Amino acid sequence: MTTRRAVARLPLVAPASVGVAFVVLPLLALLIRADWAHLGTHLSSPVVGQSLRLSALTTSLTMVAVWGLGTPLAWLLARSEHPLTAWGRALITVPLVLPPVVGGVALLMTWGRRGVLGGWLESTLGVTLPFTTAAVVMAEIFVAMPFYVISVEGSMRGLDRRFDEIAATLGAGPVRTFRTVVVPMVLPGIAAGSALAWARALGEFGATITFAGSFPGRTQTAPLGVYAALERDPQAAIALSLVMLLVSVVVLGALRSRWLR
Amino acid sequence: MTTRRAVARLPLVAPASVGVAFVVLPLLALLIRADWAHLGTHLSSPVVGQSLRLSALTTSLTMVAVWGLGTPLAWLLARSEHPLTAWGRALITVPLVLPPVVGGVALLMTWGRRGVLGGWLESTLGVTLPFTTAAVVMAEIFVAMPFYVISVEGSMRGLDRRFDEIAATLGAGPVRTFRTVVVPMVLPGIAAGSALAWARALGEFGATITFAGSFPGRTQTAPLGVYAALERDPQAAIALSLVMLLVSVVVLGALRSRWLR
Amino acid sequence: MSAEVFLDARVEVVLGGFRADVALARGRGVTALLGPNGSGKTTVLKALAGLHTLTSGHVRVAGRAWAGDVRHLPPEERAVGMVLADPLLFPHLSLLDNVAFGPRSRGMPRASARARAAEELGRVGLADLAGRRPSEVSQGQAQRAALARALATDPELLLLDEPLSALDPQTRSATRADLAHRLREFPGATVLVTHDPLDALTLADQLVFVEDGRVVQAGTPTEIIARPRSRYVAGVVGLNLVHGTLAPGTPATLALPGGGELVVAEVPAGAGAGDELLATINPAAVTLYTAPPEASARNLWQLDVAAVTVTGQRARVRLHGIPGTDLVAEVTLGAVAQLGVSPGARLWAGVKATEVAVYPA
Amino acid sequence: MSAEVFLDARVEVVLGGFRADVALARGRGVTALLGPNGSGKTTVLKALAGLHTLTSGHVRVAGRAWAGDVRHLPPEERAVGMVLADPLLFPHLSLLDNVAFGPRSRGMPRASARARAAEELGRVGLADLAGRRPSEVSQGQAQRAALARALATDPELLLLDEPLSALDPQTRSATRADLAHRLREFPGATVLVTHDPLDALTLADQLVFVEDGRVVQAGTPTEIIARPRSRYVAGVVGLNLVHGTLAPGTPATLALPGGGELVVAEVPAGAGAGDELLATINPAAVTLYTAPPEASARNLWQLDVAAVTVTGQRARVRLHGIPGTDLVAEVTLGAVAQLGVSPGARLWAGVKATEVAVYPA
Amino acid sequence: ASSSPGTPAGGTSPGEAPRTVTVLAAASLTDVFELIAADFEADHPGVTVEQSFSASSTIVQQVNEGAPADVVALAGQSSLEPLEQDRRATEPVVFTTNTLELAVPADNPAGVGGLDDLTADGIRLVVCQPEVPCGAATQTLFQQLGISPQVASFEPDVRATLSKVALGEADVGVVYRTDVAAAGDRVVGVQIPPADNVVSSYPILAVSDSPLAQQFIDEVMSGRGQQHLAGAGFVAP
Ligand SMILES: Nc1ncnc2c1ncn2[C@@H]1O[C@H](COP(=O)(O)OP(=O)(O)OP(=O)(O)O)[C@@H](O)[C@H]1O
Ligand SMILES: Nc1ncnc2c1ncn2[C@@H]1O[C@H](COP(=O)(O)OP(=O)(O)OP(=O)(O)O)[C@@H](O)[C@H]1O
Ligand SMILES: [Mg+2]
Ligand SMILES: [Mg+2]
Repeated sequence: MTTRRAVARLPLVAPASVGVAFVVLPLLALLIRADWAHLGTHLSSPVVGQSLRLSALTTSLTMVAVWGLGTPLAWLLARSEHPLTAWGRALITVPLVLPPVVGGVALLMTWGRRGVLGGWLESTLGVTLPFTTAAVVMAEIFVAMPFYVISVEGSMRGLDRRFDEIAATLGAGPVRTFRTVVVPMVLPGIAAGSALAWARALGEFGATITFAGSFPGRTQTAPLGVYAALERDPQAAIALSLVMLLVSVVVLGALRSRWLR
Repeated sequence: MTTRRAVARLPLVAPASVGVAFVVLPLLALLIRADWAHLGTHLSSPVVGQSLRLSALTTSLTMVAVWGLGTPLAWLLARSEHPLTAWGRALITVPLVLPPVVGGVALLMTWGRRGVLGGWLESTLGVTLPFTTAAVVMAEIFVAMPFYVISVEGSMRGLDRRFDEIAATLGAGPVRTFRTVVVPMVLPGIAAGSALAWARALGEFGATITFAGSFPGRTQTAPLGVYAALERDPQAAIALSLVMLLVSVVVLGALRSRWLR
Repeated sequence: MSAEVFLDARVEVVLGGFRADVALARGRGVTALLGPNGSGKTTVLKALAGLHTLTSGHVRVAGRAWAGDVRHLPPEERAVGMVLADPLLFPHLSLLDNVAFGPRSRGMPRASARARAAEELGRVGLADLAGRRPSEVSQGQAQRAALARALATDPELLLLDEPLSALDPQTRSATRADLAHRLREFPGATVLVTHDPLDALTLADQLVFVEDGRVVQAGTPTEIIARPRSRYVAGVVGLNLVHGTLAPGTPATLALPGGGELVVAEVPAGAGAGDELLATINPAAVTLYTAPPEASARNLWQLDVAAVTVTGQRARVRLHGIPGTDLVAEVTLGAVAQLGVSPGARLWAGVKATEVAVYPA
Repeated sequence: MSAEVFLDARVEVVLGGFRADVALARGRGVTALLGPNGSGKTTVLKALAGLHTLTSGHVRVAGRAWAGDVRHLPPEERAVGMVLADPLLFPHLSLLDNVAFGPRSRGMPRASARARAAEELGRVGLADLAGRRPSEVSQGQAQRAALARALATDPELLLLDEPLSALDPQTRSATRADLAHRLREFPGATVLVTHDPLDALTLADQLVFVEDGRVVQAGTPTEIIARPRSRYVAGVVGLNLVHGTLAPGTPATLALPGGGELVVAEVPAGAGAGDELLATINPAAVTLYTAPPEASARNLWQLDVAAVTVTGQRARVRLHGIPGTDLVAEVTLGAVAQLGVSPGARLWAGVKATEVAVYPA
Repeated sequence: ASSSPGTPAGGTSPGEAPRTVTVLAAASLTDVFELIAADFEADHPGVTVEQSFSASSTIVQQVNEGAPADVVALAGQSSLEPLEQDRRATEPVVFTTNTLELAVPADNPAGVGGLDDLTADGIRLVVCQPEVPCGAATQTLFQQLGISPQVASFEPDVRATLSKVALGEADVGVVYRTDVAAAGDRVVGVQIPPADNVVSSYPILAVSDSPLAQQFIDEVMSGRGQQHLAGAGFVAP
């Protein structure tokens, strides 16, 4: 009977297996072709440590900003009944499509010294953003925040409105309600959105190299390091990628098992 | 009273506004700096039409593959109670983090002439994948499918199991149930996942350039066209990006209003 | 329960196509708000809480204006407590922190808020479960915690929206006792929305019936049981209600609007032919027969069974066929079997004239 | 309804810590399956449908083996139809296509499947609504469509899991009539899970009571009404049940396990002292007093009110205090007010010996 | 050439003596400029050279948008054109030149031996896209030779071109001589006769008024700098 059952499921299992294989085979190939013998050497190069540290730093700062800005934004989008909300939502989605390099150019046009805001920033505050670690973080926020907002807004829309109302009758204003009721209640959604956004920020390349350049230790994140190494020392690039994969599987796996259903 | 209310909401509205501004300002800067006077000239260049057509073709093929492979995969992941399922899910997430260029390298290592499978493909079937339009589609599938699977699996897990059971008692086997019950019932989730995946495929650059190269009309998609144009004629690149943005806002907007809540 | 007006409100709210306009002027104590589905009960409660903005009207509680022509205090600035059918405890907080949420939000330091919360939980008999998460307690316990939470802010106005309706019958009964006990100690005004006559009769000093956004009858439970003024109100207190015009001549007869008639034993003093009257018939006084009987019942109709419901060994049979009204009869389970009472069956129903109570419309 | 065995099953299923082991051997016709929450009714139904795999046992329907030692037909290969409390109509299909889903899945061409579906919809009175989406019909209509869908595949075994429980009382009654009507025409065997005694009494030929995964009593409705054998069964038919040992001497008295006693008027022929007996008391035969009365009731207890529920003008009062059992009394609403019946009150309850029916345990 | 993360770039703030010099250089200069920067830092105690290597066009875009840089070194004269006049603090000077070379995989499976093989059947040729300097030079080469070989892909930069060859996907690629040298044993170079070859000039200029900018340019032009360049395969102008 079991075999009959298996045959009946084949039209589902076959394409699903192809799908898995399609994604997993290249990862396996990376593993197979990795220069395991010299992995230690590759990873001990200062560039590797430096760029991984910088990636850890910038993606952490990015997540702080994404949480701080994106969570209230998602909440307002989720609860707004204004007809313009749909537009706001569409605008937030756009950076998903923009080629990252163009995103970097757009950031330069905004925050560069001659940019729409950058000139004013420099003349009044004396701050120049391009080529700084701050620029890396900005580029990562720009590409990662849409993933977060779209995903978190979805969970927030699922939150029963009556919880907000009850909190209000108990004396909690909008901010207190947001902080003590909404955020704790949608934590799983926030975790899922954070995973997507963090993954996107960690892999970010195009906007960063354009807006922030590739200065080792200051703006050369792991993907930029991978790119730089790819020419001279592809095995080091692959080793660095494997470390990124490992880190992200661990981080995502931990998140998933703790938060995601 | 309204002003008091507004003040009370400020700690939410302020960061949300910063968040929106952060994403929208660079888009505005692109619009402001665009060379509107010569937009027609920029867009009439054959490269623009060619690369947009190729992007339309490849992302369409990508979506067909993503639907065909990703939907059964999402369903099996959603209903599986096997302990390995969590691992499968984590593996599927990994390409989100891989720098796209490394993804391209991994694809070359798998499907390239010297790749794990590519060598065998070439010697037995005489098929070489790199530098072909097929390679573009494969690269896009590789980066886009995870978004689709993760998103659709979420909606499928929300589907009441009793619908499957009722369908079974009515005589529908697993495949028929999937086709006639599951897929129609999670269409909104499929639409949301498709939007994310399509956007990701449309913006895809790094894996494509690495795995498929850049040949006008064959593998030079819109983002590759943008990148090429950026070298010599940034205004043409921006014009092309604006067209991509417009197309995607229209496509996503149409999807959103039809399908997304 | 003092007699001075403590809650003085007239709330007019427009929601899409629906419009509620309800006035309440009450002292301290419990007011039950009853009405069919969609009649606007929840709307009124939300307006009192500040969750809907008034189109016109006012809300004054304990002499303080909460809402009026230019004023609309947001809910968090009103001394209000609210409990809905769902407990809606915050799932990420322990019962203690749920109850402490209100005091904390109103600025009490953490330690005092928790002490206060522990005290409130004790009052509803949940002292032992203070550390539990909402998912770890039963529904009845959760609802008691929700009540404690609403009361922990010392509200002046307590709003209860069908607080017992989501509980299963046994839990409901126990929770009703706790609620009654706790309400007796509560010094403010309570507005209790309910569908359950027992809640209304056992918990409230005053009943207000709304239909389609308007008050249709208000009074003490005793007044209402004796003289329901609408079909819905009669249904709540378990009686059949008939509206008719006193016909001339004897025996005293009510002409029913649909064309039938109802013979009654006595009419209110001073009623004359042509007066509009209301009449109630206890369902237990309706006798069912399979064939027209030779009996003393002065009123006899041939009717269709529309529906049957059973509680214990007793069935309530809804009958169709008197123009303009349905008649409910209460019979034993034995009779159901013996008479073949099932939807669609055709039966004779008799009511003695002496069993009809008549009063002015 | 032929007498030959049409459905022959013994299903043993283990789910986590729960184990059901239920045998059914029935001809065509309707079997009602009753039992408390969590007793395993749904588990048995799913096992019959093939949605749970048997740990041991077998399922044979119309002489065909559906499940046994080596065989486990998947649900889609069993001639089965299932209706749950939720209609679970496929929301993306019209009622017609919902009903045609089964025939289509079993290979019928589209046109014939739709013709068949239209016919089934007609039989449950929904011919007019065939083109509507499930969201556009009422719950009662949806449930009738679900029934039509289950029957459109000509199942040999129809499984109904509380098919009326999610409907509001009025709709339930109307839908029960449709169900009764449709079941009368259905040639196969039906297993109906229900909590509602009226469903069981009006729809089923045979009642099977399960508790904790085991059959505790089975028989025709008449047998069961007369002699319930467990507290749960007695509750379903609305009676108080007492388990006791016949004491020696007169008047005939049952010694109750908790230490009390119950005087009865007569005992079953042949019963002797020390025999285990069951006794039922109709709740309407229990009289309540605020003070011990000078009355003919041979049984008198002082008890606490645990819960009160009201239907129409009648209240059911659950009383605590006879060791080992609760007593339910049925009184009028007037009596509730007059006696001050509310949870926590202490009252006297009397039962005449002649009102106690006794039979062997 | 590094500093702690977060240090703002720029040596242009007036008043105090600049401590850093920010150099944006074409990717093909990566190895050489790191050596030159080390020399420069050794000679200027307390001064840090910040370097970012990317595509010449990206560099120009960054400088045009006001990114804080001091020195710019590009591959190919044509890369300079989009650099706005008011960004230029000094006139560009050509500090070195580069020539093209054919790169083939280490095992040279197609047996490429010279320019003639580029037009052979079944040869998979990758070149840089015409928009970038090495691509422009390649096009000039083909024009001079009067050939139009089948190209499999126009890569966005030398790096991508080279990696196609290194991974064996392409049989041959046209890249700079210096890139073949930098790639080590992963690829083998096939010389192009000097007569046929195309010479690309590398311009360098200051884009800020920092005194260190000119000093760094001087270092590049110095004998020591030119020696490093020559060591990597570059040819003095
Ligand atoms: N936000 C809204 N927009 C438009 N109409 C609404 C809204 N909320 C409620 N209504 C309508 O107002 C009417 C009154 O609703 P309300 O919830 O107050 O009734 P209710 O008396 O509480 O009924 P129930 O007994 O079912 O709880 C209904 O017709 C409802 O459809
Ligand atoms: N998948 C499962 N895994 C473990 N235990 C289960 C599972 N499904 C049901 N149970 C347990 O089996 C027992 C019987 O459940 P079942 O649903 O059959 O009861 P039921 O008689 O239908 O109850 P109800 O009247 O509430 O519908 C319950 O204790 C339940 O918790
Ligand atoms: Mg309501
Ligand atoms: Mg069940």
